[in-house]
Amino acid sequence: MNGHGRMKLPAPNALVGGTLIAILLATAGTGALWTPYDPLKLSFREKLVAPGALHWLGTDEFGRDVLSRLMAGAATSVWISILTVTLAVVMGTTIGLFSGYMRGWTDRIIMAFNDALLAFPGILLALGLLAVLGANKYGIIVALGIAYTPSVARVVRGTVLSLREREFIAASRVMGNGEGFTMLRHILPNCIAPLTVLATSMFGYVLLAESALSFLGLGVPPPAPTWGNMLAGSRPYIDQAVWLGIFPGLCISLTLLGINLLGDALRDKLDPRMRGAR
Amino acid sequence: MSTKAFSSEVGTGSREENASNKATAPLLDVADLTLKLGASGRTLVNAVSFQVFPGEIVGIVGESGSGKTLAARAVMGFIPPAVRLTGGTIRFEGQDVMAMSGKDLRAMRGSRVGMVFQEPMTSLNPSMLIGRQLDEGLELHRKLDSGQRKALVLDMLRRVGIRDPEGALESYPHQFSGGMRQRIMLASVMLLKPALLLADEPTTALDAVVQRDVMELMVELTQANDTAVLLISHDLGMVARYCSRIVVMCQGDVVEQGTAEDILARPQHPYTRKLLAAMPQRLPARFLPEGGTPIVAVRDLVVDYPGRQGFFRKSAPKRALHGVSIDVKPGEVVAVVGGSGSGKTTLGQSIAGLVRPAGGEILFNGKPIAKSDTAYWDYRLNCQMVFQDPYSSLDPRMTIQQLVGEPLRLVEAMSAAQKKARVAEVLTEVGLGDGFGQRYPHELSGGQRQRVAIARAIVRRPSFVIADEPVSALDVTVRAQVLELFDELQKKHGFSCLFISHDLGVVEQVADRVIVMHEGRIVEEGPRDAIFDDPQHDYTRKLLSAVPGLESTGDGGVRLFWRRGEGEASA
Amino acid sequence: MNRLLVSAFALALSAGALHAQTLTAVLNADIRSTNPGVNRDGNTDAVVQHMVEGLVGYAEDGSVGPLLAKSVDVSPDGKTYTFHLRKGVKFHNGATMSSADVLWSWNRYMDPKTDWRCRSDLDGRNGLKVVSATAPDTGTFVMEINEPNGLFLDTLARNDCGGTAVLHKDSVKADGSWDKPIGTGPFKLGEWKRGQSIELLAFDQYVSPKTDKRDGLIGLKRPLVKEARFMVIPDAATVKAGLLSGSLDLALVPESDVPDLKNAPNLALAIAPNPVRHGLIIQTRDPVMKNQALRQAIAAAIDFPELVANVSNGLGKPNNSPIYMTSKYFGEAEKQGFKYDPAAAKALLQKAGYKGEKITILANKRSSVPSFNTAVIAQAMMQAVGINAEIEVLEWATQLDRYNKGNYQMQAFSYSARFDPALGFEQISGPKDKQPRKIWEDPEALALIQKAMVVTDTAERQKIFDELHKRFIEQVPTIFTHNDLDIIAHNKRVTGVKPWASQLQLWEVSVAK
Amino acid sequence: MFRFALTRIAMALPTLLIVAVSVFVLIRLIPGDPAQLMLGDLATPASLADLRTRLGLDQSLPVQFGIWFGNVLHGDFGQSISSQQAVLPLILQRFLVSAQIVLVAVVLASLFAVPAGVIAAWRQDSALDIGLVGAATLLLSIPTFWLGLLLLLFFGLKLGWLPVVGYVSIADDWKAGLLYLVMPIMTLFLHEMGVVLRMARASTLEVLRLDYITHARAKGLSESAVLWRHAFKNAFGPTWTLIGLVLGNLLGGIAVVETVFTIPGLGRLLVDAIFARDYPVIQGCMLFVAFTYVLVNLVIDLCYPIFDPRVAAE
Repeated sequence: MNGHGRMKLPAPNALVGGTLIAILLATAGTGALWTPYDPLKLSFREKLVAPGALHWLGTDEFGRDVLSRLMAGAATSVWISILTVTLAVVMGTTIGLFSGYMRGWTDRIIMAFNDALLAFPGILLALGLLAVLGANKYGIIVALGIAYTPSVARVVRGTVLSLREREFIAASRVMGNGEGFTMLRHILPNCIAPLTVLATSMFGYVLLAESALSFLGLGVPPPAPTWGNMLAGSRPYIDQAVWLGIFPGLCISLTLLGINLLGDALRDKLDPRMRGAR
Repeated sequence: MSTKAFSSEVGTGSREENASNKATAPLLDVADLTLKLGASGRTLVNAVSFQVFPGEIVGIVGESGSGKTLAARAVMGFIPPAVRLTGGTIRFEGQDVMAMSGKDLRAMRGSRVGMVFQEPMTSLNPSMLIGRQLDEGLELHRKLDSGQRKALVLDMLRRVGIRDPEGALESYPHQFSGGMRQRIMLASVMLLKPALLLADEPTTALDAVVQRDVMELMVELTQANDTAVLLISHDLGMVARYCSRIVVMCQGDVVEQGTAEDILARPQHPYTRKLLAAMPQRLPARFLPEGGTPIVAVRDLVVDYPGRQGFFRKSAPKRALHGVSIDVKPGEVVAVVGGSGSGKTTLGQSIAGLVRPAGGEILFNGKPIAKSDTAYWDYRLNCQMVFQDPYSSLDPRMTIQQLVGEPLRLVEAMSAAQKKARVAEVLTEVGLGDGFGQRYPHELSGGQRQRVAIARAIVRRPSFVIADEPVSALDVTVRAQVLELFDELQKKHGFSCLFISHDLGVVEQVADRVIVMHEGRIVEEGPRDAIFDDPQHDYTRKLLSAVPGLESTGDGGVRLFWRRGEGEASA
Repeated sequence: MNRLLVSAFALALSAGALHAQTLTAVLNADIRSTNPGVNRDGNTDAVVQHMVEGLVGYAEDGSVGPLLAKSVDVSPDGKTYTFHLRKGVKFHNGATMSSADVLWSWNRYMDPKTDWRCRSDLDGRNGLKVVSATAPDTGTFVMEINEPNGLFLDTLARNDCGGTAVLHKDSVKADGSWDKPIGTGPFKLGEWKRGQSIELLAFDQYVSPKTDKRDGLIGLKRPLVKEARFMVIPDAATVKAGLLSGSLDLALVPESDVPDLKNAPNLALAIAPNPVRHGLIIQTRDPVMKNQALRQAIAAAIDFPELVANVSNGLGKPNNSPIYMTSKYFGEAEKQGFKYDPAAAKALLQKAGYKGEKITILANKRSSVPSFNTAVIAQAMMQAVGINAEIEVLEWATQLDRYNKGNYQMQAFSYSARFDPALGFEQISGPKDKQPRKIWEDPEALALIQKAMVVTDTAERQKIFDELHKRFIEQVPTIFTHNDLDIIAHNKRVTGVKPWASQLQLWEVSVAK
Repeated sequence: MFRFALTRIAMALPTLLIVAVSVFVLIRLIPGDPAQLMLGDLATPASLADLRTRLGLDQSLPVQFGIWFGNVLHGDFGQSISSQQAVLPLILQRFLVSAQIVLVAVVLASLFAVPAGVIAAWRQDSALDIGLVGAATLLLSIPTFWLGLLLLLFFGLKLGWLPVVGYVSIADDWKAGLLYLVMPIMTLFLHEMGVVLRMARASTLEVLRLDYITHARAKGLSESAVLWRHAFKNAFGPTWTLIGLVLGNLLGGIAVVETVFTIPGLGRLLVDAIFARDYPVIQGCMLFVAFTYVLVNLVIDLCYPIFDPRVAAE
């Protein structure tokens, strides 16, 4: 009833999710340093070779080794996701704190913009920003980071507004603490738990969004591989070279599964409202 | 409302009736009931035995974690999935509940055994019409056509005092107040005239005045239908008032059971004595010097809450305080009592500066605080507050040391070392000396947290402390300890205190002076003894009549008495 | 797999089963209008040419010849053009075409309200100006221009100008707004279902400009089917399935579909290069790229046969010249392109003083052009000789904007068709200060191009073009890789299919029962 | 009720206005314009200027916005630059295509996932629960476009049961039309099922802990009566909101799925319009999408009191 009986073993979702993410990080780490073949090396004699002894996961339309590209792509994808999430969290938290702190009309105006931004299709936003920032890895990071900022701002603002009703915030004011101090000392640290949960699931969304952007012809510029652009690039070869699409798709799905499971486990642990529900 | 006579001593009448019932077989016979938590094997209910005879009211008393709710719910066959039954039997009307088939259990539930819950906000289905919810049990258990059922339902709603029963059928639970919902709940259960009613803290969530009405109604209905009641409560006074027999539970064990009179007057087990001793009692009035400047004076305070902001228009603001004036003298404890919505909490919050008043002023040591920055900061540093909910008033991300030390941040006169020493000193004062400093609030019990909150309030050695229901969230015995600590500290440091509470017992114990509030106005104010012994205002009388008083008999037992009710002549 | 695709589609498309004597062709997008040279794109031009004709038109080799005119006389000063009209040419409504119709059409085009896209090329804003247009008699039409211009007729014939088609005045409504084309072409407009199909009906009274052979727009052009229909199908895979299932008769298909379609028993392929030129354009004003030796090094680093084979599925042939392979001016000189020589490339890099500066190639992923694949392969080849090449993939509109602003180092880019090589050169050349999109601003080359525009003599022009080509290969202002291919896949029951200038032509095409 | 609806729409107006203005500005900040795209490499400065004048792009931004917005207020969304079609009918026509897929997929997903989620919650921590939650988590982890490709590969190419590309409207030929809709619907259905199931389970778990469920059991009601009569309706509130959110988001465009299955839906229209810089279409689509979003959420909120009378609209 009150949690005393829970086993010390981590929950199964944390275990499976953790394992998947550990494998991802290990792959990304390895891929950044070493791959079986050069992931960028074209080989016109080995175009679209099916998986076999030489190329375990086959080669693509330029004769590049799919396994090597997957490994290198893991590193790029993970790096992009981490930076994007960090950017969105930092910007969203700042806006959310500010909006929740100011309240009143400032809050309403900021949130109206926030909602408008949320109603924007990501592609239009990404396109506009990519055009301004340049279609490179960092352009993608900033574009996606900005696209995800409103959701973070919303969560943070919501948390701030509900924290403001808590008695320890009143206590801080009774002590004579200024609003700014209360914000940074008491409210910000208490936003960390919901932010952690959000950031975890966002990591997955970013991975997805990057793939979807690639799919629509934007995204990280090839030839540098990411799982997203590998998957997107496989579409014309779906009937000739199935492996081109299967493996990156599998990698994305498994990573997302790992993230979702880990996110569930984190939520169970950090979000007190959901704690009872498990 | 009740047919029972009000006497200054209660319970004797019903007790004699029940004595005759002992000859018949028990309606409910719980023997050696043992429940354990599945995974860890921790014992939650340990070999508990008790009996309930037809028509009698039996109380189970205990603090949180005593296993009282678990044991009672097991009677209906409700055992949470994580809990295992490892021994004992529950016999209801001679049948072993644990051995019943699902079908038999369901036939018993509702029809033979009914249940009333604590929280009227969540015990009725919010999305189902009242009529449907009442009808459901009848439809299931009685072979009646819909017209007959409707007649029964309407009759019952009328009996529980619902003004427009026809309308109520087509209403949803949220359209009723907490007290009304609890009446509907009772109606729903009593419609089927069960042989046994399980009542789990049925009035704890209600206002004092409403509490008594609902209890009286319950007793009346069950008596009329010859329904036995198993009343589960932490409130010994309430249990003693209505029950013929009492079962005292502590941490899964039944430590003592017997007639209400015996338990109250001649408690055998130390825990029972501790429970009784923990009940708030009046101490002799203190002598406080007359006259002098009040440390805090409030003049004509008016507080409005803004109306709901619509898109096209703003609804009119709601006035929470209608020009309230109070004085708190140095060293004095002034209690503010009142029901919910009386404005007592708003008063505390506006004095603490958390709510901006629409009018009036606050003077600290005779100086208006709004006039100058120095006066404001003088007041700010000298006025502290203890909140009701120790779970919400401590920042969960800070250690106890950080929490208690935080108010000192703004004290410029102290060095870091001095501050550290002060924190340690205060922690020792509140009884959290060793090793608590590095812990986080969630590692502490409710009582310990409230001690932290008190330590935080007094670390700056303030001259004025506002305590907003500081003990209402605590268990009985813990409440007594915290009150005692508070009293001690108040005497030691001599700070003045505004003590806000709905609990007259607590107020009687701590207050020098009492202010009674009702609907945003002060209706009566005076020294404690005058208010409690000779209330002048009707509302004060009504408040007092709703809670039983307790008097220590001197030998470890207590005597129960009712205070004067509304309109009753003073003795 | 193909069989399965076919069966699936046979099911889906059989609903629209075809009537005999109906020819079903494919457009990848709907036409913009039926108004020649006003609201148009490539598809619009291709469809409209079935219905209308101008005084002059293109021959198969890109030269201009008479169409509604029987002959054209140019005065010795090169300023007066006299068009002698063919006799007995009928409009779709049965009226006989006369010089009055030509004059009416011309005046309509020059009216700003018409919004003819080529007006600015003929009213003096871009230099050339038609000073007067008259119809001295029913069979003669005379135009006078401000200065001699070798490309005047070419401008009149241009596809994007709608061939300056001669229209009957009933083509417009009473208020002057466009109604429908009443022209002299081999087909009449049937029903146009927007977004779905355009129906063309054979014009029984049609008379071909030449009766001996097909020759672009000015040869044999008989309508051999009663009814022809262009279906709008944007998705290449749908087109492929439709061809395989037999529900579509002919369509332009991408190179990547060739392997699958080649083996289909019911299909045949007709392949021919067209004037579209693919390549890597270079910003010669860029601090890095302005180094000619570096540009030469890049050209030497690229193995063109390998690159072209890879981007065209083995169908294309390299052509480094700005002059397209099927042009009558594509001679021996033009066959001399860049030489693949990695060692020379490295030496040239040394000479250029190249120190690993980053060179960014812009590319887009449109499926209709080999931009992305060209960039990827070129990048790998450039890297192989030590050039620090990077790719930036842009969406087409952005890349085009960068092109128009001249803001890039290299782009994998394709130039649309220009039949006359002078225009082909003019397309890429000019002063960047005035038009930042221009590539080549060698003053001597510009003078040569100017000359080629005025000169009308074929041999003299050939010499100019040879010289231009040589300079181009020497200076490497851009690296052309190959010409685009028109690949028409058609059902074997259809005969007379001839790929030309990326346009499907349905005249002289017949369907066996 | 009516007043509430009006108020809600009025409250959404500022957001819609911000969307309108920012789309208008943003698409004009993106490099490239429709005139350039229509002329391609043929563009001379003169012809570009001509075309821009004809398209009204030579005016200042505020003037352009004023003209456009004024027309919109009169119900005229303008004409597509590339296809010359009136924007509003074009949007509506494409919207219907997307909406039929989205609605069917979401309704189907809800019909399966909500009961499954309720049952999973009821049997919390059982093998059934773990299995259902695991499957749901897996489904929602698979990117829709990859799922679409897999379905395409399997049902379209390997088995040959379903058409691989293209689209036939059901209005033209309902048998063929249905075949084209199967895979896109299935793709969305599988993905949304994962999302909805998890939500339904979580909200049912919350409800099952409440006293009125015990009260219902204490009346002697059977488990199925407790679950469906008492728990289900109350637990459905949050799920209903989620379904609304999903609908709102999906109706705004399933560009990716539409790309995979070459379906001429609203998402594809918007993406193509962006690539073609077809300003009136982009602006129209965005306003339409934002308005749909507001409207769907309004309908969801208006229906909410059915599941929770406590939030009845004033």
